[in-house]
Amino acid sequence: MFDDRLFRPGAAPSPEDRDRPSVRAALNAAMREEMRRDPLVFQMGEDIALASPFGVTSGLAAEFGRERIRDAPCSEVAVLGAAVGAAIGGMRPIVEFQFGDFLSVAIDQLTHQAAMLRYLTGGQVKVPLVVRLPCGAGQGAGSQHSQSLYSWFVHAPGIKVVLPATAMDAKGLMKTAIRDDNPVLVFEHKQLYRSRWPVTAEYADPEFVIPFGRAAIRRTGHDVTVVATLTLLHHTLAVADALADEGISVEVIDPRTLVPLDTATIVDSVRRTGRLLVVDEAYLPCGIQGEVMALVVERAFDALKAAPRRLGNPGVPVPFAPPLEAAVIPDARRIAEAIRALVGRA
Amino acid sequence: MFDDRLFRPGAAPSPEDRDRPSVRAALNAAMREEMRRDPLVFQMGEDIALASPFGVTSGLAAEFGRERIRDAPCSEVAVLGAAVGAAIGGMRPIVEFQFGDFLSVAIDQLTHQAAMLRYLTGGQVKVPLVVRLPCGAGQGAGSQHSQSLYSWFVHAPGIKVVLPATAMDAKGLMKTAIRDDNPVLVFEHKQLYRSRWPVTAEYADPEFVIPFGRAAIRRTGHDVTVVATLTLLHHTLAVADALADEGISVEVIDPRTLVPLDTATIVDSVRRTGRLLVVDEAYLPCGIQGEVMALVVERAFDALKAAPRRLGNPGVPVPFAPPLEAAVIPDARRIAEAIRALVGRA
Amino acid sequence: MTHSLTKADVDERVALLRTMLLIRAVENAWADAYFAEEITGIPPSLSTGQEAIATGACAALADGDFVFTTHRGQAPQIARGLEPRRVLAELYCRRDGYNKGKSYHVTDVSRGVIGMGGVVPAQIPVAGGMAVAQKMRGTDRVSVAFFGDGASNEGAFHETANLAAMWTLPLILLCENNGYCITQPVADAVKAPSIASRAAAYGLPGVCVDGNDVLAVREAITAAVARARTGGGATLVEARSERVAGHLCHDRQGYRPAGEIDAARGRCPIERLRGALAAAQILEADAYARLEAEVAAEVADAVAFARASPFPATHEACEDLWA
Amino acid sequence: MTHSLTKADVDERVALLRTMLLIRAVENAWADAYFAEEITGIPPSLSTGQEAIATGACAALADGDFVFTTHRGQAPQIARGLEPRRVLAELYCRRDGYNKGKSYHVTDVSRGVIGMGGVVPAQIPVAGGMAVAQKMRGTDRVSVAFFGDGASNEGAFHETANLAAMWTLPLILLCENNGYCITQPVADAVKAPSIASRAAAYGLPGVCVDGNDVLAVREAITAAVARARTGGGATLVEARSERVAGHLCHDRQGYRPAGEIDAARGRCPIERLRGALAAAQILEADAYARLEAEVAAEVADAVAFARASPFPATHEACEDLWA
Ligand SMILES: Cc1ncc(C[n+]2csc(CCOP(=O)(O)OP(=O)(O)O)c2C)c(N)n1
Ligand SMILES: Cc1ncc(C[n+]2csc(CCOP(=O)(O)OP(=O)(O)O)c2C)c(N)n1
Ligand SMILES: [Mg+2]
Ligand SMILES: [Mg+2]
Repeated sequence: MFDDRLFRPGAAPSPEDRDRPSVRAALNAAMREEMRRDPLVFQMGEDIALASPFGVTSGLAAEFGRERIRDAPCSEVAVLGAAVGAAIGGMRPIVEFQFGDFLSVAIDQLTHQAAMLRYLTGGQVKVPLVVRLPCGAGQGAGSQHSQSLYSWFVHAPGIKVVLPATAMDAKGLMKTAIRDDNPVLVFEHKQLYRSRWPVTAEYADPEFVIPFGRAAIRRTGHDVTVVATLTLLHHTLAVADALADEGISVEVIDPRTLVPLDTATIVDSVRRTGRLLVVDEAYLPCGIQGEVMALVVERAFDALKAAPRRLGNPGVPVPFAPPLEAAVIPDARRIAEAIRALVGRA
Repeated sequence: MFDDRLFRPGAAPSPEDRDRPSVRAALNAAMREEMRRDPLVFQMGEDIALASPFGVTSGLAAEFGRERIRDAPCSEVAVLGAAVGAAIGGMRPIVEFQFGDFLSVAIDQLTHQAAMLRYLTGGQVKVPLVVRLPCGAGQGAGSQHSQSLYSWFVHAPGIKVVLPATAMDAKGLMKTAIRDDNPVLVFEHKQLYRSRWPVTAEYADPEFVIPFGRAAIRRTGHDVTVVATLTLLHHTLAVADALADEGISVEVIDPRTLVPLDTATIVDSVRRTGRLLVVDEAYLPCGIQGEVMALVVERAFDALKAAPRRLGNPGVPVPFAPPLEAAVIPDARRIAEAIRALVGRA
Repeated sequence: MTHSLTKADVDERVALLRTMLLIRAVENAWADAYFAEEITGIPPSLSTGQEAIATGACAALADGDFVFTTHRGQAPQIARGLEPRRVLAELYCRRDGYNKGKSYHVTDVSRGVIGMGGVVPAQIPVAGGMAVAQKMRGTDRVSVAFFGDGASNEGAFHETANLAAMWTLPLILLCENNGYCITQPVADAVKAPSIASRAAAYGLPGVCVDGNDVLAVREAITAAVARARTGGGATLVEARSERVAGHLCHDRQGYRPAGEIDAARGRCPIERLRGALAAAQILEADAYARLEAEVAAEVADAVAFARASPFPATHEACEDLWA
Repeated sequence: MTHSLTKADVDERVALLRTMLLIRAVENAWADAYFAEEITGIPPSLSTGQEAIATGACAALADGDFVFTTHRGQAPQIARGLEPRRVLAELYCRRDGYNKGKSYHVTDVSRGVIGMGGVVPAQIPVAGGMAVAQKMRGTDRVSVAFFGDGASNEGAFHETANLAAMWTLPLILLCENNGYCITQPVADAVKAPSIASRAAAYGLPGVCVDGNDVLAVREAITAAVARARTGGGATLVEARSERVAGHLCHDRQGYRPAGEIDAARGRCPIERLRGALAAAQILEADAYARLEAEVAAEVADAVAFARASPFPATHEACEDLWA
């Protein structure tokens, strides 16, 4: 289902993939359309013009030129800060980090400047800014190239956080991100870049956008609610299919944006199922998994039939060795086990 | 009880304060003793030698010289990185940030280098490193000088996190931090620096240390367990006194270290009381409060008589204006209300 | 001794003097409020003795240009023409302050002032980004990053200077070298002969100017602005002055050599221009006294305004975060 | 043509040549493993054409000195004498690798090699810190930070160079200028005449050396090391070379001008030293062939060792985090 061969030549699309865009293509299309629509949108990032590492910006420099698709130097603080300043100056910058982990060298510009300047100035400035952060494990890329650090930016105030898991969402959410007047982080899972997904006719409509804060119920069910993101959403859906044969009915919710979070949809679901599992590859301690658990416990305690559960990285760096990497990231087996345990079939 | 006049001349200690050291004095004493004990301990930080902003390092340069108490330039990446390298090279550095918020400019050196190098090298290096981070609101110091960002470092792997709330703990935990062979963050609440606390005879013993990972039950009770940290611990204790008159018996637990966290003590307590409130001034989303809730729900769901609750900053920057600042930080009134609600007396 | 200045030159000099006086008076009022415990929070950071830098620099700017201030930012705010009453109201954390009491990073977008300074070098890259916007939007406007000698040791300075050179940005990197980074003398932390000389590392021009000479500063910034407006790119300007009033105003500066601060006081930029204007018979003692009185009255009014303004309502704590 | 070198000189040159050959062979084996899909993860980053830099630099070092490597870090690992079999085992993510399969940042503390490079400039400040330790502990040992031309635009470089000047650290800032930061030519991002010239911004000496001349590199680093050992402080050395094999080995480098890579290949540092030694009749064709064969055998053995080594056991994923 996924692409764990990111650093290998891509296979030619199979005939049935013709109409199934990849997440990478969807992101590219969203940015292309928005750059056509709005001349204020521009991009900065390392190598985005000539040889975009994961191909997400491929072809954009040819269409929009090197002023609007700016190759940045290895100066992440200056570049992210430049995006903040350009945004205050009326532009709508998009910044790519080659791996989202590298935001670590420039976090102050995000959390203290981009996210706080509007508040600090009593609403005088706005900072429309999209930061694209390739994330996630599964490529053998190691501890500093495989993290999913969105929980940090859910914690810090003033930042929207987007996690697209399909081509439809990648396009619709990216367009909303670009049109949003606030700092928005788009976490793009590297295993999803080349994976392909069915789309509806809307996909081609340049005015098709997906609003933030609306979770998608990817599958309905009545025994357990599983909240899952990015690649693990798809693993969960596969598990849910398999568990149906065991007579376990699983509802699967993709929050799609963590800030704003569609708490209502999740809580409603748990009120119906009485059981919650949260699956994400983020580090567990103070991670998004526990946050969703806490929100549900606060709002639907009376409806709970069992203790909510969570799966994630237990709190170690993502190791390089493939078998070790697999050991720290939730997988189908562990998802199935957790669901079975929730419904008392362990 | 607290010092919200950090930027004003300190009052002379009252007679009854003679034997009640301040948290600042306790931290200073701990560092002095450890620097006497171990010549490898040294410090780097802005202005720590000549005029330490909050006085925590006062007098140390006179005793240990300017090589071991190094005034650093405004170059936080180089300085924190230098601490990592010096630690690998066998030294035991302590780094002060003037306000913990400024760690934002140097996070990569902490989370990706200090915390990961041991792991990445298969255990070949160790990084004994203490980072001192003044934290917390209550001084009218504004959004970029008042945060309590420990939840981020609970999330990121490989970092110990210490929150001393009394002079005893400040001394005992700081000494343990300096002797620990891992990166340790000590979050020092600015309102506690000049507050004074009773101590036992042990305090004066240079071999007195407090192990990490042991929560302190600050007050026993049977109706509600409140987990609280730093200044809010003391507010909670005052509230617990007041609520005792209303017939509500509150158990108050100070975790003291968030990594490692003494989950067992908290869970045991909730198993007895059946109710949990977590109080901390951190931003709530993906904060330590929700993490403690999740840990308890996972382990003691069957024992819960009511939905656990949490108090914290709702997710806005800490405003400068004092009435606004007070509005976003939990206070005694809100703690009391939450406890009453938990026991059904709201 | 008389002079051969045009009326416009004379007016301009008097205006520069007035601006410096106003900066000093506003800042003193702020410090008074702190010492009288009318205000709380981080103590005021004053530009006493450094007023010529912001005054000269902002005199070289026009509408649509932007300045990004530091923690020592009141001087450029006043020099850009912000109203003292709303500046002080903000410093009092009141509802009628420029930022509605939300922060002391006084901002007035309409006058091209973005208040920053919570994190030492953070305004430098942001100013660079404003220059990116000014350039991409086809304007000839410029952006000015104020920063201190201490900040020149931060990575953000290096990266931004380099980016400005790469992208030929209309940016002025204005280093206010006041001799100290809190307690650290600049010579302890900068082993290069000057901060201006760091410009060469980026292929940028760097100039050093006497920061106590308001006309010299105005000249240097005018040249940098002209270069930026005509597509010539960024300039690093180091304006040398001395910090008089301490890092923050409660700082007793026991770490400074005896006599240093008094000597610095003796090089007061206000006194210098006043003396020159008096010597040239442009502004005699009585006219100067009138100017001082005018400024004092304006600031007294501003203080009254700030005091009378209410604190924001508590529900405002959760407003203004999202656009 | 013969020569007038001492036996020691001759031996040293042959040893330098052998080291460069070994680096090239180990790296080629690594790339082969990638192309054969024996290994996964981020594709190998090769130092092809740049072998003289690490070889010359490490020849100037002694026991107790430390080097901090980059993402292009195999050359200094081999040049410091690490065993190819354990280096390759690590690159295969195997249990017998130096880091027990935990990462490709190959480290051998006992030989003074700290593998870094996940985050471009991060090793520079850490190397500075090792120099702090070396100095505070009263040793005369030095620390070497390897970094690229691209990394010289990072704030961490600026801050560390400045700190090294302030504290007179025994640090060598060794910039491997290979002409590119991934797709970005160095001239696009560095508008100063050289990276070495940036040293002046910190009050440090800066030298530029032909990075394809192993003896010149060894000389320049020897001078910097001598200065550092005797308390003279840090030096910035820019070693100029060219990247031949792409940023990572799957990089087809379509963004480079035609002929550039071939021309770079023609300036191969191995070929250069081999040619010089042949011309001076120090190392004739058959001796060279023996050397090559020896190296090939060593690397073949190393590959076999790496292949035979098991992956770490899954429980090891949670080990080695805490000391
Ligand atoms: C990243 C960061 N580090 C440290 C501080 C604390 N700090 C506030 S002002 C200041 C001094 C800066 O010195 P300089 O740039 O020379 O400006 P000056 O105060 O002299 O105007 C420092 C270190 C901060 N605000 N941010
Ligand atoms: C902070 C950070 N930004 C970006 C990257 C991605 N990256 C990896 S290697 C590299 C190129 C660095 O160029 P240079 O320093 O010249 O070294 P070279 O690859 O040429 O040896 C980049 C940008 C990174 N690892 N870390
Ligand atoms: Mg200064
Ligand atoms: Mg390079």
